[in-house]
Amino acid sequence: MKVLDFIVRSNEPLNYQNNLIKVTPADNDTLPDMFPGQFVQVLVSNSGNVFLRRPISINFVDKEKNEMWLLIQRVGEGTRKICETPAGQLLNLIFPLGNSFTIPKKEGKYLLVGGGVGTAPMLFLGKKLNEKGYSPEFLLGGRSQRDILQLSDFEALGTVYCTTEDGSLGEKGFVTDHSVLRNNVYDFIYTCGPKPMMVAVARYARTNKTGCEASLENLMACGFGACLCCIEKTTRGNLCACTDGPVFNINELTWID
Amino acid sequence: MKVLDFIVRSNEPLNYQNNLIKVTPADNDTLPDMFPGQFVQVLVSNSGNVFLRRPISINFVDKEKNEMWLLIQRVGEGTRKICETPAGQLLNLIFPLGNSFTIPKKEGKYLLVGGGVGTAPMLFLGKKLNEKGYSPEFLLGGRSQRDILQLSDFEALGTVYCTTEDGSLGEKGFVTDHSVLRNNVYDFIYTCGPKPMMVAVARYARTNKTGCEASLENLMACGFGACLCCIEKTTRGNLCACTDGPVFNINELTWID
Amino acid sequence: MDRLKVNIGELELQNPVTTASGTFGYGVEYADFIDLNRLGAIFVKGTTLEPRQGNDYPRMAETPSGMLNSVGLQNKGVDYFVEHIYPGIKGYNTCIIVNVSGSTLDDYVKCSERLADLDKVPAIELNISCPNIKEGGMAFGTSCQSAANVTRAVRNVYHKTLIVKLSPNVTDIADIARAVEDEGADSVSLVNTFLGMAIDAETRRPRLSTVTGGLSGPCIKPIALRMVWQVYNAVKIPVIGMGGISNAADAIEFMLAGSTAIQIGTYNFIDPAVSMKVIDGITDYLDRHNLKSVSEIIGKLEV
Amino acid sequence: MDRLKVNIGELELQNPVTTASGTFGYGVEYADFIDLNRLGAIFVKGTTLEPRQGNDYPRMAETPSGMLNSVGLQNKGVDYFVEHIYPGIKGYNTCIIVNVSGSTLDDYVKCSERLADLDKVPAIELNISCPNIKEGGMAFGTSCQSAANVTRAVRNVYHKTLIVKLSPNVTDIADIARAVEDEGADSVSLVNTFLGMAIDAETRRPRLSTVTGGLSGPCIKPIALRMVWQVYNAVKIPVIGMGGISNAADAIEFMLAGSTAIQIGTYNFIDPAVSMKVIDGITDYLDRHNLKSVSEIIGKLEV
Ligand SMILES: Cc1cc2nc3c(=O)[nH]c(=O)nc-3n(C[C@H](O)[C@H](O)[C@H](O)COP(=O)(O)OP(=O)(O)OC[C@H]3O[C@@H](n4cnc5c(N)ncnc54)[C@H](O)[C@@H]3O)c2cc1C
Ligand SMILES: Cc1cc2nc3c(=O)[nH]c(=O)nc-3n(C[C@H](O)[C@H](O)[C@H](O)COP(=O)(O)OP(=O)(O)OC[C@H]3O[C@@H](n4cnc5c(N)ncnc54)[C@H](O)[C@@H]3O)c2cc1C
Ligand SMILES: Cc1cc2nc3c(=O)[nH]c(=O)nc-3n(C[C@H](O)[C@H](O)[C@H](O)COP(=O)(O)O)c2cc1C
Ligand SMILES: Cc1cc2nc3c(=O)[nH]c(=O)nc-3n(C[C@H](O)[C@H](O)[C@H](O)COP(=O)(O)O)c2cc1C
Ligand code: FES
Ligand code: FES
Repeated sequence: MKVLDFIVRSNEPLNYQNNLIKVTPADNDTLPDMFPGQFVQVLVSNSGNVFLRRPISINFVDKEKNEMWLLIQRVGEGTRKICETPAGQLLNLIFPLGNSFTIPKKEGKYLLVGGGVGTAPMLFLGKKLNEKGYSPEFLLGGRSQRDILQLSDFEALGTVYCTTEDGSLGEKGFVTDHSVLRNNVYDFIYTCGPKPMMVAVARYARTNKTGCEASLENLMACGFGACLCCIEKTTRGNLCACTDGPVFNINELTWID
Repeated sequence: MKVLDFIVRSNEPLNYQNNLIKVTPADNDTLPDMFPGQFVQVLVSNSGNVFLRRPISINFVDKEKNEMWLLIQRVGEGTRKICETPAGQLLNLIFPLGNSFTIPKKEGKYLLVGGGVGTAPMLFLGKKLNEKGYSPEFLLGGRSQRDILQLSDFEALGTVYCTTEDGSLGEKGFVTDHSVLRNNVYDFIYTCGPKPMMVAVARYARTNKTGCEASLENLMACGFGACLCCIEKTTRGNLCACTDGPVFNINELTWID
Repeated sequence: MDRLKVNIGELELQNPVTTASGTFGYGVEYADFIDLNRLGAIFVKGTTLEPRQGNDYPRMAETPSGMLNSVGLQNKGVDYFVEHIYPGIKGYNTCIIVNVSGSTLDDYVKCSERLADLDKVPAIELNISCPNIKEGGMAFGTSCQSAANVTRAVRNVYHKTLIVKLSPNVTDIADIARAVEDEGADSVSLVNTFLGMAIDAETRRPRLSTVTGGLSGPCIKPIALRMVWQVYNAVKIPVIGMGGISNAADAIEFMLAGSTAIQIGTYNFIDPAVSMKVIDGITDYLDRHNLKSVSEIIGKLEV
Repeated sequence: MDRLKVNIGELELQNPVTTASGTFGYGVEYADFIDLNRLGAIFVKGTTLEPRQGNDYPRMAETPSGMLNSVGLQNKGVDYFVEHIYPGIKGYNTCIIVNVSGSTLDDYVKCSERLADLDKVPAIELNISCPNIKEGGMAFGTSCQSAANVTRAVRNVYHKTLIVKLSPNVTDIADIARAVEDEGADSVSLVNTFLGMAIDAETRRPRLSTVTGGLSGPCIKPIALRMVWQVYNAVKIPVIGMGGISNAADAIEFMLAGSTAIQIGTYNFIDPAVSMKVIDGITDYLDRHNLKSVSEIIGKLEV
């Protein structure tokens, strides 16, 4: 873990509410090893209303360019102000934080399910699985076509299935309605997105006796285990979503039922 | 008085610590009549540490271009953040605020004395006197040559005398050391700048029985007479520097002695 | 617009949005910025029996998300108010409520009596919580006994709507609220400023001439909101809530916590038109949530 | 570096910069960010006699320039601390001070006794001011009587340096400070969090599972500073000041107001290295002002 200034290399709006920000260490330090599921804590220094840092997943790490990608959805003042940071300016980050998704030891049928901006860590995870020589499949959901982000990046890593609530892309409905879930048996499922979606995915996994990890977005103050604000009630007691998580095996979670 | 968004048309650093910002109403409204000595209250929306607005003098009004000029010295977080506002972005201002310098009814020998960023309102005042057909003289002081701001603008309006503490421009010393004060008798003196400078100027004026107005920079919360925080102890009791001032006749002020 | 109406004692306010004493002058200071007649009420400047010069400069220090002030009730006294200010403002089409301050019990009583005669002042707010004067002021608001005493004394001579403004600088504000309710106050308003302090590390001197001053602004909102909730659960009279309100969401939070009306103070300095935005925002909230009137939010926190 | 040394009871701290309980875990959480051995002391997490699960999620709400928490003293109990945590941290080259919390007087006494045996814990901080637990906690800190009782009871069994941490949720904090001084406390630390509340206007629900929580961060600084000043003027024992410190200037303000040492809490979350910057900033201040040691700033406010 480190606190470090990053330079914003580029900051592109992907649609009406999401930006992709690519950053590199301001001091040209080489990025350390980072793992899918880990996140950063972003300092929001250009707002009078934001006090705490904002947790944002590591969307992708481009080793060659020494760049880290952050995919951000503007939901409030904090994310809006982060998205207002122009190329050339600094972002102060604490990173890398949290545990990470379990990378399986051998090839298998792996499904990565992301909803909305919850697809963010899935790109990095897909890349890692792909690098291992596996063929991950992606199931991405959104309200409408424009809410499905980084589609071509995902397609470069494996088969992609989509659902949209209005049917404008892929199958109409929620991710858990997609036919791919009925027609396949997976060895492991990874998921990140809105709570109701993760609950549905987790239930599907449990019903099908499929192993499953979910990445949680609990409210955080510190992000590195010091405040005990982000706790998740688990079968092992109250755990910190920022250090024991954000990735949890669904068998430990109490909110599935 | 109005609360209005302005667009920053240009924002140029004049030296290591001063910026000249030219703004125009975002809604293209025509600027109302404004008078030298009046000021605006600038909202600082891009800082986590600044809560109150910051009072800044009207440096100049360019009627043709419908532009108002603000000359700002970066002394703390508020002025620094204002100076970081790039062209094209908005600044929210309450304006015009305060009373103004008295414009004499007839031609005479008028001296406008400014120190540091206290020269800001003097440019606008000089312009008004010049428009009246008078020939104002300016006495500008700074630590060094680079601290004398907008020199050519002043020179376009009348004779300019300078003092610098290091002698790099004009006479060496403080404004009140300048020979022009020994060799002339003025009909009226206007002054704005650091308190010690204004005290010295006011004493000179009083000794020479010259009328004199000073523009004060008391700490302000509202800027429009609602909070009673900015009071100045005067011969007429506690007056608000923001509405009864910022310009006061030195005969009313108690801090000269 | 009936859906915004609220009642405080015998008063009917056209809406719950009012402006806090000492931050809104006599209203006229804001006439350029807003339509004063749209306000639920205006709580005018703290008024004392005798004229007061207030404290020395500096009277203000900026703090994180707030400010300290030590104005010290500068005002020209109640006689001046009655003779010179009241005539100019009595035509407003909103309630003018005078904030009555004092150093002695007698001050409060005499000042209130003088205001009782004014037709267009349907209520007074008894300020027993000003931290910025040497004698009286906050001292009256920090014990149940003295708060009760001054309320009783004023209640005896003042028969219109009596609002008592509470100090947050106490261990149990609900206790004080009950004490003034028992003496016949028609409403309590809270909170006044928190006693605070600021120092200039470089000069080693206090930033205020009075060393300590009153803290206000968004920084105090969480504490103020908690106190409103505690007082709402302790008394039957309507509560007027304030402390750091800067937008409609803040106002609605105070109403959910039990405020029948709210006051906006310091934020008027940042945005002189904030009160109008809050009124519009409350209407918008009622629309979005399909609520008929503000009575469906007041005290309706779901715990 | 001797110019930074300060004394609290029998303790000598290498510098006045320490970290606040509940915001700094057991120190290890910050080992990646800073050299823990440079700190004046580490006040570790609130420790209770029995293990505590703490309160339900959500336990946190952001507020203007601050935050509310209702962690509720989640910890594994004093036995676990002694057996499993202490061995791992006793090697630090800084003072480890344990924050002792409880629901009953007996809890405090037993917990303190257990800690008395630990060589490398030269002091405890008695937390009689936690607003986030149902029983005990803050209640002990809001009356002179109960504050005195718990101090006396612990003083009887604990003979090393005893620091009592005061609650700011009181009318007169100086009174409480005097009461615990009279019972033999070696030092008082202040302030703990302010009882506050946050509401989500859209859902109409409290943002914390516990409805109310403790407010901390820069927003409380002006009030905390005032309290430190009042307590410094009321007692003879050293005062440890805190509340919203986020940089060296803040720390110096607290020292000018009378703090012998300071604690940094919430701001560690924003900048995990802030404590190091504060140490460096104090040295720099001494240099710029030609001061020999921090004793030339402590309580040296020029009023
Ligand atoms: C481990 C982790 C990884 C995350 N990764 C990403 C990411 O890659 N991209 C992304 O856009 N967002 C991500 N988030 C969510 C992001 O942190 C929140 O959207 C952000 O903190 C909201 O801040 P704000 O100031 O914009 O909104 P606020 O004004 O604070 O809140 C707006 C709304 O967002 C909700 N919210 C606030 N904080 C959080 C939070 N921590 N988690 C969930 N909801 C919150 C609020 O309850 C409110 O409804 C992640 C969160 C966590 C915990
Ligand atoms: C009527 C009026 C007109 C002004 N015109 C101009 C102008 O045209 N250009 C310009 O650059 N500045 C002007 N000032 C001063 C300017 O308002 C302050 O420099 C500014 O408010 C400081 O804010 P800050 O956040 O940068 O500094 P802070 O961090 O708030 O303070 C930095 C230093 O500046 C001092 N300071 C803070 N506020 C004021 C204030 N209101 N007046 C004087 N000193 C202050 C502080 O005591 C401190 O020493 C004017 C002030 C007034 C009252
Ligand atoms: C500059 C200033 C002057 C004030 N004067 C008074 C006053 O005269 N009487 C009073 O009861 N309250 C006074 N107050 C307190 C406010 O009415 C209000 O209770 C407090 O500021 C909290 O609300 P806010 O956070 O919205 O400002 C004053 C506040 C400020 C900032
Ligand atoms: C998340 C959190 C947990 C805390 N836990 C404790 C605790 O266990 N014991 C205690 O005495 N104080 C606790 N506190 C209070 C702090 O130690 C400190 O008194 C307070 O936060 C004010 O300082 P600050 O503004 O620098 O944070 C906690 C504060 C926070 C924010
Ligand atoms: S966010 Fe602080 S412990 Fe997890
Ligand atoms: S700054 Fe508010 S009255 Fe002058």
